[in-house]
Amino acid sequence: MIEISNLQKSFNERKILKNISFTIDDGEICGLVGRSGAGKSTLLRCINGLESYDAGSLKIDGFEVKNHSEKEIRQFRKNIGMIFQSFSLMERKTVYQNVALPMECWGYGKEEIDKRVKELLKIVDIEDKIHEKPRSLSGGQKQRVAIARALTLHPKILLCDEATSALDPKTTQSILLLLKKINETLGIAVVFVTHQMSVVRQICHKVCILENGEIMAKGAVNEVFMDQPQSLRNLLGENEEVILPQDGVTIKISYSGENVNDRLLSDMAQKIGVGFSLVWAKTEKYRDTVLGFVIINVDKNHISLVDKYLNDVGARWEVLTNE
Amino acid sequence: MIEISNLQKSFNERKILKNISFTIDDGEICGLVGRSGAGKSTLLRCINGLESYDAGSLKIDGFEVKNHSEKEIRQFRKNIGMIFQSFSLMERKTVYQNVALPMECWGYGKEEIDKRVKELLKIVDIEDKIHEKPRSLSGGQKQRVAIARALTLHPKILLCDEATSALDPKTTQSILLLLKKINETLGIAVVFVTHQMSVVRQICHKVCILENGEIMAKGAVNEVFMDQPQSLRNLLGENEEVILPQDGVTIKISYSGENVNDRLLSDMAQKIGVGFSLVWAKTEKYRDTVLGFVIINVDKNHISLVDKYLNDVGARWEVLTNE
Amino acid sequence: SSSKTTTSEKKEITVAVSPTFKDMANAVKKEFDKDGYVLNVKVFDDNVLPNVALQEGSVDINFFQHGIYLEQFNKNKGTNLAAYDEKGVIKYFMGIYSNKIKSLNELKEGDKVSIPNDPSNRGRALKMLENNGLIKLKQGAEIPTKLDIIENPKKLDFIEMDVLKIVPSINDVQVGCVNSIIAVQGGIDPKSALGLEEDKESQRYAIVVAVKKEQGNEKYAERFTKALKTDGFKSFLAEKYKGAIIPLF
Amino acid sequence: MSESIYELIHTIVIPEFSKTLYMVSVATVLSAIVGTVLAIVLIITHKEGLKPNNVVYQLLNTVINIIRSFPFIILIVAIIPLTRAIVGTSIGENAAIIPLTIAGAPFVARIIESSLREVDKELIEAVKSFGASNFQIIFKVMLPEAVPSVISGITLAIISILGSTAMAGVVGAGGLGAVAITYGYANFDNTIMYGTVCILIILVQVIQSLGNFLYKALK
Amino acid sequence: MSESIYELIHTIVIPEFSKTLYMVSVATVLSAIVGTVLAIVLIITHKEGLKPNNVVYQLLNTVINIIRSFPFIILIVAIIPLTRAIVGTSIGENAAIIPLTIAGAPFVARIIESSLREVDKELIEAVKSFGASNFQIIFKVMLPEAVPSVISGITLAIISILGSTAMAGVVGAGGLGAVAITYGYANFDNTIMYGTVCILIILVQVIQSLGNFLYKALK
Ligand SMILES: Nc1ncnc2c1ncn2[C@@H]1O[C@H](COP(=O)(O)OP(=O)(O)OP(=O)(O)O)[C@@H](O)[C@H]1O
Ligand SMILES: Nc1ncnc2c1ncn2[C@@H]1O[C@H](COP(=O)(O)OP(=O)(O)OP(=O)(O)O)[C@@H](O)[C@H]1O
Ligand SMILES: [Mg+2]
Ligand SMILES: [Mg+2]
Repeated sequence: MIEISNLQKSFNERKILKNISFTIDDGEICGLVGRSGAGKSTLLRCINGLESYDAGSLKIDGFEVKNHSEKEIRQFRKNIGMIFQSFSLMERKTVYQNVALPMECWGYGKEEIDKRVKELLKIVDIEDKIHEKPRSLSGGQKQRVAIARALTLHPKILLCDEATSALDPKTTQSILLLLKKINETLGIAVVFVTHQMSVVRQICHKVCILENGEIMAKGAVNEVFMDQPQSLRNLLGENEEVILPQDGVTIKISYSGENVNDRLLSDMAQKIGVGFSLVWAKTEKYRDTVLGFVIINVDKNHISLVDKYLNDVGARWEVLTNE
Repeated sequence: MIEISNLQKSFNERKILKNISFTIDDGEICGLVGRSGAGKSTLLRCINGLESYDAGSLKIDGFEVKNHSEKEIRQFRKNIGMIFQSFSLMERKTVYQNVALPMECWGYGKEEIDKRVKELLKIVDIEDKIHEKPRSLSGGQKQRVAIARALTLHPKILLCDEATSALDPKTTQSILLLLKKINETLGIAVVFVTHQMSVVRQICHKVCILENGEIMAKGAVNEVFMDQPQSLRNLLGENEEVILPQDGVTIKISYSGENVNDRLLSDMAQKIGVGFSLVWAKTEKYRDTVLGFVIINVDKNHISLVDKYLNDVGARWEVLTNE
Repeated sequence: SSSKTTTSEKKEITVAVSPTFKDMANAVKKEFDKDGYVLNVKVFDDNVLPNVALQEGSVDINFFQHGIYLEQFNKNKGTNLAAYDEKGVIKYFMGIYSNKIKSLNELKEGDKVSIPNDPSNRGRALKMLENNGLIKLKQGAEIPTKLDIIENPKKLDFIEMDVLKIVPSINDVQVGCVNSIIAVQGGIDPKSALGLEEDKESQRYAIVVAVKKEQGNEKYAERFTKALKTDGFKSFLAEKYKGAIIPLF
Repeated sequence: MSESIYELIHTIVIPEFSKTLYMVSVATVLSAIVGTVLAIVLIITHKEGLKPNNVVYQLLNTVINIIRSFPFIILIVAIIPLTRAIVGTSIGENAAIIPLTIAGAPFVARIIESSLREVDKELIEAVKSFGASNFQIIFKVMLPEAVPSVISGITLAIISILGSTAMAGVVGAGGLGAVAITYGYANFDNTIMYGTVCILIILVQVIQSLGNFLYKALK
Repeated sequence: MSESIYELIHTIVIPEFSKTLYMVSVATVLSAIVGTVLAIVLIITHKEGLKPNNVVYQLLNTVINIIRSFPFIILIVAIIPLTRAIVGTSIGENAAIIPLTIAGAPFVARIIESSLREVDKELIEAVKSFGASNFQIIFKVMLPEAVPSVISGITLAIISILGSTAMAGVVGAGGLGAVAITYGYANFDNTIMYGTVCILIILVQVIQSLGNFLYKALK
């Protein structure tokens, strides 16, 4: 469990983290998103004590990171895996040696290391480069090595700093599935910094949005994405601006997992006899639910009928207007 | 114009690029996608002559990259901007100096440099870090500096190697808009290596899919995405596996820009009286069109009616089955 | 301080010396520096370059070598240097010293003997060892080296080293061969030698003032020699070198 | 000779100290210039360099090694004709600067070569990608990036040159090191010997601190 | 002296060559060990190091500078008591190894220190992040990453030590450099002087090639 309260951190008098407070339980995957320079990497580095903090408290399983001896910190770091934004591999060692390093440092036996390293390299699908040096790896291959390295010691907490940014969708997919599996079977906590919202939706239980060093929103992923707080909109921008038709009335109907299979649309056409055209639609799968919306266009004179119908069936809907 | 034909390249006897052939016209933005290690970065490096090639031809505006004097190559590179996957900034220079470097190398005047650098730093929104060194920048900030540096010399061709991978959605958005604007107003050609399909959809005219050093698919973006060739599916994986309902028949109807506003669904409900439930829906905006699909579920005994109706209106559809 | 082509008369004279002789040169400076003359003492930490400097005209005279070395140098380097006064002005002697034994008879087989590694001191040391019956040298070696030893009955182990290092490392050998100047400067009483060089040998190695031939510098050499050959200098030697240096005037 | 410490300081230490400073600074500047040029040529012509040329590389490499093989005193003697051609004499401070430079330059060259070799390959490629010339790559990128390690290398070189000036005493160049040897060591005078060494220690400490300060400022 | 080249080679060159090899190799190994330890302590205790300790750092820094300030010949004399305490005598090859090591170690220390300082900070953090101890960070990460520049630094050091043996030879340790000086230079015998220098050149070339080879193999 990671408990952060009122954490503060400055670089050269400039406050980078301001009053950060949140908690991540064991077995939870928490997405940490925010604009470039918001302080995500810095926060992550505070969590495993690579960066000190000026004020506030940061406890891992009740262990206050700041005030401990070096030896305790080492032991504590053993349980925290971190995947760095810049990979940080040893240039002069092979892929195998890079991944083996943490286990060597903790004095595991040769055979045990060999087994674990090969297993991990297989999982991240980079077995064929096992004896290459980082210099001759592609960006994504380096990132996979870094991922493997972070997992060697079976960490209880995993800190991922844009761990899939250099990976293609399919590889990303398999890494996420891997993390999800580890999370579910071993109950490890994961903090996942990322700019890919699809990643957040797919594996995170909850999400924190960081803006200029402050947490502006936090909560269960589907709730935050449904609520679309200002901070989220600031982050996403007007991602896919829908061009609304000039004529008629445009209506956005949201649905979530429970009612997605309802015959809402066909019922509307059949029961109240209102025709509609589909303007836009989107369904998104979350870790364990499905959310989505459709945007339809109906004739102006049908609007009151539609209004009554949608309210009667209890749908979540709104009328969209240009600007 | 970039003309590549039968390009081949090996590292230590291993073929990395095999028979690559494609053309990018002036004013075109070409997405280059493929799995990690497919050879995208290598291809990009061949284009501006950082990497030699073993066989085949690579011409930029009729200029065969391979056989030219160093001086010609320099002149030629002046017109090619490149954004590197690993940023590659000078550690000992400030942001300003890093961005100014290309212009200094080409002997521009101090004032001209100052104007251009400040303009670019403003565009990539990193003015406040102008006198910082890379060491104290976040990942995304470094990437933005690299983007600014690649644009200083007003290149005619821009090679981007995962140029937005470390950026949040909104910043990505603004960078893409910038590139689009440059592309449209100055007619520069862009080769954009990326793993973010949304980026490809948003700014690319065409796309090449690289698989193990071979081009497996190429063409206009919307066509490739509609056709979903095997190589694209290999790349995307089963991104969002739809859980199909057990009962009834599940049908996927694709639509494109032209027919998205048609009242296909409500007509179906009203004219042939078939009710349906919505399983999944997705609309995606491309550079200049909108594509999408809906997946609906109808009762088994209605299938022949639906079949006839959809064929009559000329819809693009298919029946989905589990597995 | 170039001596070539002087129109007005030159009054500033440079003498090249090695470290051993610099104090002596400085001691006569007062005597030399009269009538507007000035003596510059240039110290060379070496025995070759003072002659090179004299030959190339960078100095006017030098004062550090004996006639035999000068001859040898001329022969090997093709220089045309000459002693101003071939008899020399001072001499000193080579001796065998020890902190461990009282007599040369105590020398045992395989004992270590340190000898200087510069040619003239080495040659003198070897000749002295021959003279004291410890070794036998090849006939006719003007300046002998270790290679000229033909008999070494006690199988003495000769260690060549910088003449200056012989005194500090005297405890690491059975006996050391060193000249009286170095010995006295290093704190060894020159008269405590267990064996000495023949006096006529010492005489052969008298120190001379050297000039380059036919440059008209003899007058400076003469002036310098005159400054040396004074009673004041004699008492300076007696006080400072405690009998290690014997004036030849 | 140690009768009057005051006189000693006045007549020996101060002038010899300034001679040392003079020799070390001129020789350092010259060595740094020559050494840097050599290092750059080595880096450029190296097999993986900007303009590979094995003949030039091997030649230079060998010449540098040959010079570095000479015991310093023999180097001094061996290059007397050169020294005389340049400064007109083979003795004195100015004459000492020539062998000091010739011995120092290859040292500096090796140090800068090894610093330049460590500059990130990818960075060099990035700079190539916008058409920088080899000259610019060296002077605007590699050297500035390597500056801290170049500085600590040059600090090392200055101290080595200072060490060599002690030997420059053989050409009558004087200087503190020579005083320590000729007045101290050769005269068995410990006061002078350790006294001058103390001054050298202070000098080295100053050079090192300056080097560290620059290193920090530029890192 | 040059009457019989054969005899000369047999009685002087070969034994002196092996003396040189012996002195250089032992002194190099010792300097490398001592120098590496010193460098590590410097790096660890440095203000931005793994375990900052300004007292230790400054102390060590000063001691290194003091040693580096001694003209080599004076160093030899100054540490005679130490040399005698360690090897029982102040003359001969074994005795020369002590000053050679004492002069070589600070040189190696500075070179390794500067190589270690260049190791990527982010990499060190990554290694810290999985709980490596300071010892492991140094030996498993910093040193291996810095190995190529350490090797070219040690090559530099070996050649410097070889240069110093020439001087050590003058004070009684023998070796090729001493032969070049005492039998060649001081005896006006150019054959011996340049002959032995040629052997030294070959030796340096071999050392350098070995260094380059290792550098390439490990880069
Ligand atoms: N060592 C440092 N010295 C000074 N400022 C720093 C330092 N490290 C980071 N910063 C500043 O702190 C802020 C937060 O940096 P951080 O790396 O945490 O951002 P981030 O949220 O990870 O951004 P990105 O998504 O771009 O990686 C940035 O403005 C950055 O410039
Ligand atoms: N210098 C090199 N030596 C040997 N092999 C190399 C070298 N550079 C790249 N490769 C190999 O070539 C292949 C293609 O590399 P490249 O960097 O082009 O991939 P990529 O498509 O850019 O991948 P990513 O998306 O992960 O960046 C990889 O398998 C890589 O290991
Ligand atoms: Mg970051
Ligand atoms: Mg790549």
